[in-house]
Amino acid sequence: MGALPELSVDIGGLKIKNPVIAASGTFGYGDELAPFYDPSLLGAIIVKGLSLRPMPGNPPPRIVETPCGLLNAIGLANIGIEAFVGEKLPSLATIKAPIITNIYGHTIEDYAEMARRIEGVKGIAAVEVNISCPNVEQGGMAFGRDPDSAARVADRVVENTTKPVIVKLTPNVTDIGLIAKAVEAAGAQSISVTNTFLGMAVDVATRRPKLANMVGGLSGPAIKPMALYLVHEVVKAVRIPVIGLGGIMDYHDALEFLLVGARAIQVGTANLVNPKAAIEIVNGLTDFCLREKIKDINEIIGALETKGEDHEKKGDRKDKSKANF
Amino acid sequence: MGALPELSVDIGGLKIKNPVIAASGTFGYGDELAPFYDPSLLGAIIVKGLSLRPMPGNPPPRIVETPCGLLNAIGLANIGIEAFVGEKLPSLATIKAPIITNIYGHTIEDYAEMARRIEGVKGIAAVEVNISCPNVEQGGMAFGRDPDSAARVADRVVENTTKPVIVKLTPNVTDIGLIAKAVEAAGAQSISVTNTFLGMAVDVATRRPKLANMVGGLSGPAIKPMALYLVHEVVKAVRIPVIGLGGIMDYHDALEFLLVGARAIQVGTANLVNPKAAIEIVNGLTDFCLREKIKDINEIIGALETKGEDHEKKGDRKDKSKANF
Amino acid sequence: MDKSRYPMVEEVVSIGFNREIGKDTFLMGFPCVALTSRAKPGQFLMIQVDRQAKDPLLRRPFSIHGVLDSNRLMILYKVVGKGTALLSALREGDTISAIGPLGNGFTLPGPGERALLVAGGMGIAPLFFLTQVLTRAQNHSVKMFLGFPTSQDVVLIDQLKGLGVDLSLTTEDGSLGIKGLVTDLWDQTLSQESTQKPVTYACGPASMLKEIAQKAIARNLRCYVCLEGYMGCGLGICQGCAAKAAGSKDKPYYYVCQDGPVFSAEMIDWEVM
Amino acid sequence: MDKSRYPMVEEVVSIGFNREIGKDTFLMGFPCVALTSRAKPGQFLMIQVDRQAKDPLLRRPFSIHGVLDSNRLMILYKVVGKGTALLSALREGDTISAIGPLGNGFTLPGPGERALLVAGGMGIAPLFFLTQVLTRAQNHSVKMFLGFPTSQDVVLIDQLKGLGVDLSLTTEDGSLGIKGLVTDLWDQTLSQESTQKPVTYACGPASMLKEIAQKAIARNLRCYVCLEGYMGCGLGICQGCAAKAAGSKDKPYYYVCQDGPVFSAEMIDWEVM
Ligand SMILES: Cc1cc2nc3c(=O)[nH]c(=O)nc-3n(C[C@H](O)[C@H](O)[C@H](O)COP(=O)(O)OP(=O)(O)OC[C@H]3O[C@@H](n4cnc5c(N)ncnc54)[C@H](O)[C@@H]3O)c2cc1C
Ligand SMILES: Cc1cc2nc3c(=O)[nH]c(=O)nc-3n(C[C@H](O)[C@H](O)[C@H](O)COP(=O)(O)OP(=O)(O)OC[C@H]3O[C@@H](n4cnc5c(N)ncnc54)[C@H](O)[C@@H]3O)c2cc1C
Ligand SMILES: Cc1cc2nc3c(=O)[nH]c(=O)nc-3n(C[C@H](O)[C@H](O)[C@H](O)COP(=O)(O)O)c2cc1C
Ligand SMILES: Cc1cc2nc3c(=O)[nH]c(=O)nc-3n(C[C@H](O)[C@H](O)[C@H](O)COP(=O)(O)O)c2cc1C
Ligand code: FES
Ligand code: FES
Repeated sequence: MGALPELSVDIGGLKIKNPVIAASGTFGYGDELAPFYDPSLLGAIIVKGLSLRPMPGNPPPRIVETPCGLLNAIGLANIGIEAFVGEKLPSLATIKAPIITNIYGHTIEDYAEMARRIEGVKGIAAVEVNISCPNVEQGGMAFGRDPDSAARVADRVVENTTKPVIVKLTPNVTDIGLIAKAVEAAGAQSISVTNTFLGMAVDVATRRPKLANMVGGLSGPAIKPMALYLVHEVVKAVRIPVIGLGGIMDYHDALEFLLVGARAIQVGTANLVNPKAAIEIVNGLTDFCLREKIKDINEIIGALETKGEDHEKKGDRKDKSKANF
Repeated sequence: MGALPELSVDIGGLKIKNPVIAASGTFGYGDELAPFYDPSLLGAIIVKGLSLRPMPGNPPPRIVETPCGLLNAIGLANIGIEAFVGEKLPSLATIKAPIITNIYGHTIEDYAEMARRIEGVKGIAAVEVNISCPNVEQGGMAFGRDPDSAARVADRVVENTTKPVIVKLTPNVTDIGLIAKAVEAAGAQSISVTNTFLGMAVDVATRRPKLANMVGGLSGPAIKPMALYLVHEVVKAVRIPVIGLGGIMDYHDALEFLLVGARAIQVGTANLVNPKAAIEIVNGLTDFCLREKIKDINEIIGALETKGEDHEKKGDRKDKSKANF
Repeated sequence: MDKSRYPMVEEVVSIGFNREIGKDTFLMGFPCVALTSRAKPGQFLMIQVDRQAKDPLLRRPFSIHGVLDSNRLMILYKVVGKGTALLSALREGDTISAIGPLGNGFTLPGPGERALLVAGGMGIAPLFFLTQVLTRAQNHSVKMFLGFPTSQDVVLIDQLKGLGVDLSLTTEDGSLGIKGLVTDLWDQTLSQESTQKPVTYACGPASMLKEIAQKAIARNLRCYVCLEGYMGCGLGICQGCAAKAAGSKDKPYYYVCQDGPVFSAEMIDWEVM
Repeated sequence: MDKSRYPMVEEVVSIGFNREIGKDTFLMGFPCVALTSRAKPGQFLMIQVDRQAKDPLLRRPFSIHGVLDSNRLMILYKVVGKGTALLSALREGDTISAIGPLGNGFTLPGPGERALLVAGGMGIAPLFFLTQVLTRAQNHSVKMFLGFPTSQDVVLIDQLKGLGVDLSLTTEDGSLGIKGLVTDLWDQTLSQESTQKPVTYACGPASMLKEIAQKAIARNLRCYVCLEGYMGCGLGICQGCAAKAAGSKDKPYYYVCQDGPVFSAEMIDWEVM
């Protein structure tokens, strides 16, 4: 057998030993899946979204299954940053993978304050900023759906921490490239794409929304083609590393995201269905590299072949009037 | 057995005998599925998207299956409005369901010209305007992704025809309510929601996009929760009738859209999988009304129960800072 | 985290039998020492029919229904949707993936204590296992109330009688056993047995649990309910399975998969159930 | 539309047999008079395993492989992905939904004309049916070239011999029959048989069809190819199955499901295949 392939990647100031990261909200506070495998083996772990104060979350039902998808309206329930740092973090010290906190707020100042609270804390390797939350100061539209407010959040977080800042985008926008550029300009070290898609489901028998919150966020295999497209768009738009996610269930899905240019990937919903999903992806990528004689996973990143895919189209390329689909 | 329920609905100047419409691009030029059932039994039929000149469409592969979804980049291949009116339309005369043409263009003037060409044509009951196409005069972003250009298209079509105008929105926007309002103000008689979601897929073995066109539009059950959410948003935003579509496979799915307020529904991808899908939905709705003793399908439309769904949440409603999910 | 509290495993098991024993009601058994040796009444499994399939996407939760010969486990389930329909089509030798045992399980009654078991419909699934354990221990007085909609739905009477449990059967339409609701029968028994302080174990539809819990609280009786909840993971990582906690505690919601599925009646805010 | 050109039906059929006859290669047979009575060689079916399932979403196209006793139809398929894997798991008595017969089918050779059939791998599926028809008609001279990657993949030799067809077998690794490519053998035969003007019928991988078509065109020989294409519907409504037409005609693309799947070699733009 040959030497093990190099799997480490750099996601903007944070070097991780492999490109597989547990996604926020689908991996608990970090060690819940320890009975199944050692979480130290992952590239990094992003814990569930934290806010300044504890949040109760939404009433049930909070989740409903849809075709190949999961619609959730958890309501970002969490114990608050203080309890996390005081009670949970110490018990995560034995985990050898970097712990990344995912933070959210309802005002720009909430985000800045969260960044300050985290700044001094040992054991937190980076900050992922969830900007899919309603901006209460400006009518309740999510921060991440407007380039200006997205940039302002990014700016204030970057200003208040020396830790690497990952901004996590929402897909529910007209032009994700614009948002990505704004966030990059504001100083984010990397961008993760994508959070969940807005959706709802109706119970015909009761004539009620299936989620108590009515609207939820769609994740899982159903969204994979859309997430992949958005990652591709963001990779084209910015120079900072992009972390891809959305519907990744196995190493094969992960490779699709790496090929379009994601520097690393996150595993979300898959953890719920298959508690070993993330580690199986690490192993799958290792085997794939061995099989394909790829020495370094970075050879794969952005290696999508788009040129010469068909001869007859070359001429069309210039013609903007070509209908897309 | 009781009397048959009233299924007819009014979709903005066009009364149709039941709310089930065949969606553009998934029902050919109107009679291809005639070997399976009499298309006259449908509420209406929307033929494949037509342009001023014949369009060859994209090179293959044009379609690829994704989890519970279909990604297509047909490229709006069509024989052009002239050949349609001259060659296809006469043979559709025996169909007793209203024939609706779906039109698209690459400049605002294309749309206006299409409307003029259709205006005098007998046998065309209404016009559905596809605004998911690139606007070549303004950088190639789809008309439907900007309220102004969407409104201008709608305005010019309405100006040039006396037939009812349905504007079909794209879901790939930040705030679909804004686009819907703009289109309503421009004089559209109704709105259909939604066209396909942007997506892509990668063949890991060849490292190429699975579609020759790289990017395609996602349809089918995977998108249903998102389509339902968008329909709900548009119903809240406008007063004109809304026609819902996206992933409807059976009468149960259709009822979800009617409950959130769609006046009628369209069946797209389902026709490809089950050629009898649309007629089975008509029959399913009939049986449902009989079973539930609903005399008129309009009783269902918008009948979603959202009040009192849970006691504890009432207080929260005012609190905009509540995280959604 | 105290890993020993969650000695859960994921196992691909080969089905021993999968029989329809009542209308749309199936009993499935499979050998799995790892699961069987750890299982306690009230705990559950998260089951997936096809590890590759993406639709249905989520695992489905099923109570552990009982053990056979210390290495085989049973589940009892009703076909209500696509996941259970897929399960019901499986034959001997087909495989499923099961994660478990999950959840806390029932707190057993103290020695000599009287236990009233109230099962509505598929609520019998975990209570059968509890009955197995209690009757084997032989130092409790156990009475079971079993309710079904109609005679067609009734299952497991012989097996329960075989365990030697004192059994009262009700059907809503009176087509078998006593006509009426199982909750009424339980209530009457409580009134008659006023000298004793029994502990109640209930599993069934939410409306039934609510009535029992509220009455037990009112009578100041110990009562454990086994709750359902729409579960995303069963593992405590998604926070999907929330149940509102009573009072304004630190913990506004319990998570059924981790804090339950068995709760002491007074822990839950029954107003919103 | 001329409905008589498309006398297609959708039928739920009950599987008679479903046997693995070669590596990952299955032969399935089912009775269906409506389909069998209409079927012509080169036509295909769109098959769905479970009418309720949403994943896989689309039907899968399979050539009609042959008829048995005038009321049973066969398909021959290779397991390459999830749709074919689901198909392979079906047992006698399970049902599938089939739409057909679809497409144009082969134009048969004229009386006395010599037919060369070239099958690469699963390309044998429609050509077996063509062989059935041609050998039954007894007024054609038929020679078949059959190529597989290795001996493990080889199927149907006995059945083809049973039809009395003149057969040449190649494997790429030489593990059975002649070592080499089926196209080379066909090419050599053409060179040797230079006095005759045979008509070629080819089905197999795109690269093989391209080589045969281009050589047949160069030699000015009649040649029919049976194309594949990623199909959304098989019914002519989605325009998914485009194949570039040769020349700059009215019709820039053919639709494999409607205009094909059988095309005369010169109709297709082989440059882009
Ligand atoms: C801890 C626990 C133990 C259970 N034990 C049993 C048991 O022993 N026997 C048994 O028959 N049933 C049991 N259930 C219920 C069982 O999980 C559901 O009936 C099953 O998940 C339905 O799956 P489906 O795909 O057939 O139905 P679906 O088509 O998914 O839905 C049908 C109905 O089932 C409900 N449902 C679907 N998924 C879930 C879920 N993940 N959690 C809860 N409800 C759901 C839906 O709300 C819907 O009303 C238990 C549930 C829980 C939470
Ligand atoms: C007219 C026609 C006749 C055919 N006849 C036969 C036959 O007789 N025997 C046989 O074994 N195969 C035949 N095929 C190919 C067969 O349809 C595919 O192998 C099958 O659809 C793969 O499905 P899957 O779900 O197992 O694979 P997937 O997991 O979907 O994909 C595996 C591979 O199959 C290709 N594929 C998937 N779906 C289609 C589709 N709808 N059309 C074409 N290619 C597809 C994919 O591009 C991929 O490379 C035929 C194809 C066509 C178009
Ligand atoms: C149950 C659940 C909870 C989630 N909670 C969070 C969260 O707290 N913060 C966040 O940024 N994203 C959250 N997400 C979004 C995921 O991290 C991820 O972006 C999304 O699910 C798409 O990836 P997937 O398809 O792999 O799940 C949550 C998703 C799910 C399903
Ligand atoms: C193969 C295919 C072709 C389509 N062609 C058109 C078109 O020409 N014009 C248009 O407005 N929409 C077109 N659509 C979009 C559908 O009409 C519909 O909006 C979309 O597929 C969502 O509905 P569904 O999930 O029911 O398919 C097409 C969709 C598919 C799958
Ligand atoms: S089901 Fe996921 S936390 Fe309970
Ligand atoms: S497969 Fe749909 S048109 Fe041919």
